[in-house]
Amino acid sequence: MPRTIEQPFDAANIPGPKMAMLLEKGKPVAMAIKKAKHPLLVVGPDVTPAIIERVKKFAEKGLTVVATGNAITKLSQAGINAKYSVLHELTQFLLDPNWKGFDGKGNYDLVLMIGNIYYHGSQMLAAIKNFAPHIRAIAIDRYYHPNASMSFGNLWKKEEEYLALLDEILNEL
Amino acid sequence: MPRTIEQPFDAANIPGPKMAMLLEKGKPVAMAIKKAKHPLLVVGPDVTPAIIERVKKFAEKGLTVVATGNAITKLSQAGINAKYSVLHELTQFLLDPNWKGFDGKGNYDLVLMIGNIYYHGSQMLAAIKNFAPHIRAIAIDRYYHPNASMSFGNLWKKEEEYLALLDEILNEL
Amino acid sequence: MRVLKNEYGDWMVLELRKGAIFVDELRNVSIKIGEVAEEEEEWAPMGPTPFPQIETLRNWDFILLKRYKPFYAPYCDMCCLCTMGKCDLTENKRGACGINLEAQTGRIVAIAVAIGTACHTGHARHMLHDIEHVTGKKLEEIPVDLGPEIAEVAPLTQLITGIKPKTLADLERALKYVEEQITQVMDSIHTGQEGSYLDYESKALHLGMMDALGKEIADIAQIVAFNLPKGESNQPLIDVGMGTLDRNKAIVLVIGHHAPPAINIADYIEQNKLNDEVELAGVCCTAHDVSRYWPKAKIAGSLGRQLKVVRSGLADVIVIDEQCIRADILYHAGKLGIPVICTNSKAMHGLPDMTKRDPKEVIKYLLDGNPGVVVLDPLKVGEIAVEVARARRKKRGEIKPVLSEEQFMNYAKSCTQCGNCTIACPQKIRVGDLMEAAEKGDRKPLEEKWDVCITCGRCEQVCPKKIPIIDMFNFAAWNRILNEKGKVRRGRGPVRDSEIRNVGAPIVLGTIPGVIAIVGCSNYPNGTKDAYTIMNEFASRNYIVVTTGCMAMDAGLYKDEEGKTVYEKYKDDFNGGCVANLGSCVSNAHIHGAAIKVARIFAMRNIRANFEEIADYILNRVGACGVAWGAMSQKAASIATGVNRLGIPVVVGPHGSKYRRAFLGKPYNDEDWMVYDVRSGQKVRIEPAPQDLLVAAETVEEAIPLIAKLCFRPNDTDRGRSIKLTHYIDLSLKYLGRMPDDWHLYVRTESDLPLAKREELLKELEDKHGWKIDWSRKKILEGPIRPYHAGFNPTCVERLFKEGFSSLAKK
Amino acid sequence: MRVLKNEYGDWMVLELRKGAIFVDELRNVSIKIGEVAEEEEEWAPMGPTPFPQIETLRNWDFILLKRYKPFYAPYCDMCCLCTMGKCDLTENKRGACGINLEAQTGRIVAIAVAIGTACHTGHARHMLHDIEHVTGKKLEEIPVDLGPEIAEVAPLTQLITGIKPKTLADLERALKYVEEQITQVMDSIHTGQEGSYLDYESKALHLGMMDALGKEIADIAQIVAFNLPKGESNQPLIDVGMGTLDRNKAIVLVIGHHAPPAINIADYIEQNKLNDEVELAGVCCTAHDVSRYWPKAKIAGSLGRQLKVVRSGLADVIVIDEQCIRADILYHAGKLGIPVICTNSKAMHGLPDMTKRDPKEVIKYLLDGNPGVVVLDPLKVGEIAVEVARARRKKRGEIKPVLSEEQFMNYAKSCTQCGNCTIACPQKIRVGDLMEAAEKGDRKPLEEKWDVCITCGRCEQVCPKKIPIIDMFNFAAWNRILNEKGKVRRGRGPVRDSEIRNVGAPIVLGTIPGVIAIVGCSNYPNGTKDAYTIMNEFASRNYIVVTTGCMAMDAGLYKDEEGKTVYEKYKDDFNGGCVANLGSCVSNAHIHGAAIKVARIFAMRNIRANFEEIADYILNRVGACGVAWGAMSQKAASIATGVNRLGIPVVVGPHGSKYRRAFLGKPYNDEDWMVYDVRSGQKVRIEPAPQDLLVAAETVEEAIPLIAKLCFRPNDTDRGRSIKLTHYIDLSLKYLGRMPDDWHLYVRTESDLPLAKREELLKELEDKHGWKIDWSRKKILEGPIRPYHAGFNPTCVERLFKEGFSSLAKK
Ligand code: SF4
Ligand code: SF4
Ligand code: SF4
Ligand code: SF4
Ligand code: SF4
Ligand code: SF4
Ligand code: SF4
Ligand code: SF4
Repeated sequence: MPRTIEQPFDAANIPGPKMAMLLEKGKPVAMAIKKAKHPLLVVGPDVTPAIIERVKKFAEKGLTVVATGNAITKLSQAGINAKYSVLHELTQFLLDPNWKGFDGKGNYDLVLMIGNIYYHGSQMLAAIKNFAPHIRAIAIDRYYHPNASMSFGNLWKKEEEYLALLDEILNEL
Repeated sequence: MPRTIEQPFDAANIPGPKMAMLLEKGKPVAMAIKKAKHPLLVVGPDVTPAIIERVKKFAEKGLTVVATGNAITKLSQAGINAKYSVLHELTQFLLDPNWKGFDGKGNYDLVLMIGNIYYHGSQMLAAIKNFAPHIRAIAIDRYYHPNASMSFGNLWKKEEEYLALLDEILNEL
Repeated sequence: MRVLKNEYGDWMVLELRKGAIFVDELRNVSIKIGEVAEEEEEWAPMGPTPFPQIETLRNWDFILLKRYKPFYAPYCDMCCLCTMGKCDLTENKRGACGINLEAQTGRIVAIAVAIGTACHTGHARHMLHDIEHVTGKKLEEIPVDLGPEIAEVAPLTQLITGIKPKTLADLERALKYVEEQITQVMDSIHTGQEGSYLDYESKALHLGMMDALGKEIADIAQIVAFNLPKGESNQPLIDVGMGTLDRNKAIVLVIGHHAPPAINIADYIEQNKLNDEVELAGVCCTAHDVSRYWPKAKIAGSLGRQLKVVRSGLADVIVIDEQCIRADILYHAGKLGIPVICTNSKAMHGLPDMTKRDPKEVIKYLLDGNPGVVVLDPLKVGEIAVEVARARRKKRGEIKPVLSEEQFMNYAKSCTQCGNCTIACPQKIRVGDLMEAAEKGDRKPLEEKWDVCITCGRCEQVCPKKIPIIDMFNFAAWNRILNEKGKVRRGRGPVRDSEIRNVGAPIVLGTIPGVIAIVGCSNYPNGTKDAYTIMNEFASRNYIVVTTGCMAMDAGLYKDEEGKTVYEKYKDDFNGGCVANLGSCVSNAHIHGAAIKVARIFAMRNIRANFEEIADYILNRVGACGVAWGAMSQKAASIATGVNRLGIPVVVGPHGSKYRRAFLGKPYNDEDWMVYDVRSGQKVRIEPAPQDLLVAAETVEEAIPLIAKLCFRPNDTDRGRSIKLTHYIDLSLKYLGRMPDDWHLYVRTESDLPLAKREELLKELEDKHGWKIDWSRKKILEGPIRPYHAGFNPTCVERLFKEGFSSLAKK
Repeated sequence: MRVLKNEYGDWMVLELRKGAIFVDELRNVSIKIGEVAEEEEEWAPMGPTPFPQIETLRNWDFILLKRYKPFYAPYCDMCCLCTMGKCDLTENKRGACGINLEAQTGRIVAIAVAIGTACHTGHARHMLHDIEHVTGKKLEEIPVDLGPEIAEVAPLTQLITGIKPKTLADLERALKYVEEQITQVMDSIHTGQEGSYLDYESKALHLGMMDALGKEIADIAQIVAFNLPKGESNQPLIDVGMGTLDRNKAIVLVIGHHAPPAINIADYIEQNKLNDEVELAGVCCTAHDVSRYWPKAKIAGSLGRQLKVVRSGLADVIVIDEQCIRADILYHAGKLGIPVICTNSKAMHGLPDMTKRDPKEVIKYLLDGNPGVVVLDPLKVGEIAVEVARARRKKRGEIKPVLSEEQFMNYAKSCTQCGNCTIACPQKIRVGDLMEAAEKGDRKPLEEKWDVCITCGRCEQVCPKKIPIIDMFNFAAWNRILNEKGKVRRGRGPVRDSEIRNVGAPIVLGTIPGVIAIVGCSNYPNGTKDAYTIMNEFASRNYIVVTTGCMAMDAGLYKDEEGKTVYEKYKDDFNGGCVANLGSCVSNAHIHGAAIKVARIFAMRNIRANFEEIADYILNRVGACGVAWGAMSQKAASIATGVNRLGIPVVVGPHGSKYRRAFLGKPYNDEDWMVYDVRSGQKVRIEPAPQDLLVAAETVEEAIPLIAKLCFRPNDTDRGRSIKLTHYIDLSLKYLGRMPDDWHLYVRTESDLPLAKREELLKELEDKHGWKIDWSRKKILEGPIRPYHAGFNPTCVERLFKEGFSSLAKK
């Protein structure tokens, strides 16, 4: 069957036969969040103030937010009550079905990623894709992330369009 | 930009960022043939009688046909006046801009491939893609060939549909 | 001998002349030797390149690479070797380290060859370790003696290092050198080394040569240590095929390449007189090698049969050593409850190492239902494996197909024809169609494809209906399995000097039309029978056929109309019209060895440390062609590359293009085909002989005439050439239904033409190719690439042209 | 000594007691030695594992791998290693050989580690060859003497092989063993070997250890042969930075890792008194190593600067040896007409080998405009390189940016902001934005990103406007280039025993909070300054900072407010609050060496052939952490893996996750953190110390507290722990603006708490973590993972727990 993909933000980031479904709308993400029993939003350091604003709203809608890298500083400053993790360590925990999560309620079933250093985040998504059948990972970043199960396209030069997608998700929640 | 591709006939035959444009019509192939200065049709052993029939028509329309593997036996039996080459050797010649071709008129600018052992043919297309900037290769096989510049999709279970595409090309010539 | 006390009193200086010093143990003594001069034996003066380094034979490589320009068909357009990547190299772009796709592809080829070379070399090293352990002897106590008919022992060792080994300790010196070279080339793989594909190819060729040396060391070591056959003909016939396994006995199945544990199993069976109770069968080269030691061992099958055998449930215990073992052996064996014993540190599968435990304890552990253990001492493997098998045999009933009739039909019905399996299948088998037929009651299609299937297992993993496809195959082919009973002649090891004396001249003159070496894995495009077809075709035409490894096994599964296998039909001499099984993959070294010995024994060339000259000799004179129709592994890559460096072409099957690199000549490029003629002192444009050094054919019908074509050599006499042309033309007509397009390129003079067809061919030369013929004398006046001179004396090497060849003729 | 004539008359038997035999040349003599018994020296009894094989230390690996479960982030979901592929391994499917994605990823890691190990080992081998050639001495004539303050020479060699080397010949024995092990592991990479990722990881760890040994051999060899510094402190300062190159002189640029050719250049300059006329500068480790020989040599820059230097046109000739050289060096040098001399067989770039020609001829050939040559004799390189540079210097004028102002602006204008460059850029630099700014007259953004750019060149190849982006960067940053003038302390080599005697106790007790080893390549996420930041932060906090390779260079480019580099600010002792540059990448071996010597000298453990015990010691007691912020190469992979096997964690930059494998612990899994306490005879659940063995941090702000955290060790005394906690908390507050979430895990008792904050922290333990506190005594009643006992004596190894440690204390 023909399928639609996007050029990864790293030209050669072609992992293999399974590449993320290209998301052109925010709604499917909102649906996934609503359906999820235990979703998690991972926020990395590559975020603009406008993105942080949206992250804040996600947190307000009840999503657990975890900041990685020095994103924690930015989120704290923005008054977001976020957990902190080293992304590499966090991903190792995510792969473990027996991990209890930040709230002791068990591992997550949906992981949203935004703002991680692109190539590093991509690797973490590869780990989840291949070794965490219990987790679905969606990239809601400004870049196409082939290793996610669904990903937005490359919108790094289209800030407005991108923020609108985030808002679309938020509106649906 | 979003782009449409197909699952390769070999699940893991994902060569990299450059994969064939998926052809869903015969017309672009006909156009390419008409535009070409020196086209060549390569026919491998994985051909049915119905396909050989079409090959014969291509030959009648003046295309140079070269058979590889034991396809030559089948084409001869069908009365097609084909050249014969070992595909591997032929491809080496095709990579050489100074090769004189079968007719002494120089190398080819368009190579159509049909019926080669899938994985072997795929490798030859990879060589052409990467090292023969002077050649455009189109797979008109029943399988999606990512290493071609354009390729039909996987129609191996849809013989009729596939033959119709070949006929579409022939009709346009 | 003089003994001197030096000024410090307690120090000694010794001056030695001739003799030997034996010292049992040295304590608090250091021996300081300024230089150990090579023993200047009578056999030959030292050649120009003992222990060549990466750069030493680069000149020769560049000669080959100019004519046989590496052809690259990348298998991936990216590089993922370092963290600056991934890099997109599509269309020969350069990556972040500056490498382009050509050089990168050469680099990947070099890695593959390094893995293959490391395999044979690592195997050789392991062999030497095990030999000391198993025999209780030191390497220097084990003479390299291959019997009275082999004076030229270890031709590769002689050719490459300049050592003519007397004991295994000499071979160990050569082995250390190989390990050093592997390390050097692996170093060059690092990010930021070579930028030219030519240099990566030269390094791959260097390691190919090392691979050959590693194989020679491994095989000679096992021959002399375990007293395997030393090149004798008339070897006994060994049973091959799944049907030959006696299902009433306890069956020990050995898989891999390193025979000492299997040898210990054979010893245990013999010593405990368990012949009637225990069957020893093998998959892959361990099977060859244990049968060279103990001809009662059976060959269950080649690599492509591995899961067929395992999943059939025939084995009571599985013993693996190293190489070509299913990485998921524990999964498949575990499904049937068969315990696995890992006997080699290269493949331990995460199992507990119980080497130091009492064998009784290990036996109990395995019988308790544990999936497997590691036992690294070959001397313990026999007892453990045999006793586990015996105990398990007692508990199990008759061996039947794993599936019941009902299960089979239900699975067949459950298939949705989704096609996932086909897309996953390397052989592109349309399993769905087979299921459909089976559902309708026709199991023939499944049975037929059983042999084409290489039991890779990929289909099973993507089947949404979880159909155990391999079990389905085995079920449908159960009768074929039970009746798969063939014969292989036991691997005889090296070629005897006496044989070379017989065939040296006809090979070089071309009157024996070629030496066909049929070797390698069983990743065939279309089943095992091609192995038989190729072998039979060439043996019946008076070619010398030698074979090893999986192809040697597979060919033995088929019989002619009279019910004879090729091994029963043809003698196993190294001679025209014979088929000699030399043994396992490491026995391939004897094929190189035979070619080298032609130069040594027939042409009296000095082979000592003289690689370039001898390879040049072989390229121009020895009409040999390797065939690896199912080449799959990195070892096959290193073997072919090593054979190529010695000037011998290789034909592989269509999967072989996935090696990414071929060596393909361009017959139309005059400057690629210039050689120096020592006779005339001229540079001469020769016919493209051989046209390629490494080429994949698409089908067996194409391969056979291609193999014949690659046996042409510039040095052929007219008589030899006419014989070779006869076969090339005949085989093209037979398999492709047509005259070859390029046969005329190989005609230098009318006497090159097959006598029976001379007139007809002259006509064609005149009509089709515009040659001028003097019909009164039936002579060619104009047309050939070059004229024929009986004394044509070609070399590709300027140095040899100027300085002459190194001959031992007068000594 | 007795000399016996045996029954055959002309044979001799010698019985030797104590002494040495010198023989200058042996001819027609064979020496047969039953067994050379190890000299039983006084220094130490032989430990349990001399010359360990693949399986020998597997038990230790499995201990590590249980706690630090390999984390796999595949870089590719396919395998393309053999012709049965490509195989789709997505979602941990198995390929046609049966391997799944986990094991395949382990296998790829093992390949990377093998390449890295081969690199250091191949380099060591080349070093020994060159040393014999250059010095004219035999290896056994060159003593391994590191001066009066280093009795424990070659700790890795001692630890692994059991040899305490006396001469380089002893090191060669160790080297042969490494080559053998590389071959064995490469063998195991072949299709159809391991099926378990655990065993591939164990093999990778084995080779990591071999890598360390290879490095030690290489560095000690060059130290003793070329008389490089032997661990002395107060090394002179070496110029670093492109601005330090004197553009009035002829500039010879050396690139790579193997210094002998560069040393010959230095010799030639000195011998011919050309100091005023010729500048010798280097990129990568050759620069370090030649400056260790000749401190006038300059360090032009690290790997990330390579194309910046080449494309700036500063060099009059480029001399490359091996490793980390641009594969397209000929392309870039050729653009500017700079000739390239290849001096090493591992990187010959397809150029003609003129090693045997007269240097004069080669000089002429290069001055004639040919792109380059191969000259493999280091003794010829000096003359050729220097004379070519001098001749070219005479012809060229002043060095200016390659682009003119006009060209620069035109190119900036031509940019279409297409984004191709960014998609190609490993650093994701938005080059289009920089061009836009430049077009508008603002070159600052380009200048700023100049440092973030690793000059990989990928952007240039995809730019549809063919903008020479590297030249654009260099143009905009030209002033920065001219002013890039830093200082690096010359690489001092090993750590002295006397230093270990000083710091052993504080390290093990924890009062020196850690040893931070800042090493490796310059593939940083955000420019070179992080190297400085990390180094300065830890040195200022009394950590011991040691450094090597590219990070050592890059850190030296920055200055504090007082204009001092870290090298000027801190002493170069191995002591708290110091920064010691040990040298090149191979000098990393001395970092292992220092950790081993802590066990030997402070704890009096027997280090001879006793790897497991010492690694266990280090893991539990030596608070060391490696930092490879720009880790890029396969060597970095093997280095980290070797460090890990010795029980030392490593933090890498975010690109490091592309190595595919990390070792990450799960602090919440009780069973992963059990150790044996020899004091109490109990198994104890410890705090996660260290939590990871290999981890990538996303930003430097995250890395710094993480490094501090990874210095915790179970054996810390309360005083030590309180100091470590202080820094961990401080650094988290400083760089992440918050208390770490897990600081309480490291609290065993109130005295572990930093005194200054004790009350506040007790409060937090009570409030946030629900611990019970006795506020009257300010004592913790309940909460910690385990209580603190001063005599806690941890080991992870059951054998050691049962059999005790191997101490030399009483001797
Ligand atoms: S080795 Fe070179 S081409 Fe391969 S990933 Fe690294 S930088 Fe890219
Ligand atoms: S097991 Fe056989 S049928 Fe299945 S994918 Fe492999 S080759 Fe094809
Ligand atoms: S994958 Fe399974 S269900 Fe699909 S066609 Fe193949 S056998 Fe049938
Ligand atoms: S080279 Fe192989 S492993 Fe690397 S990206 Fe390509 S297919 Fe994947
Ligand atoms: S090594 Fe195994 S997984 Fe890799 S291509 Fe070959 S069969 Fe497939
Ligand atoms: S050269 Fe610099 S800007 Fe260009 S792709 Fe490489 S890192 Fe990015
Ligand atoms: S690729 Fe070239 S044109 Fe495109 S944005 Fe980058 S610099 Fe500009
Ligand atoms: S630190 Fe890395 S980049 Fe630098 S020289 Fe060493 S290996 Fe090369």
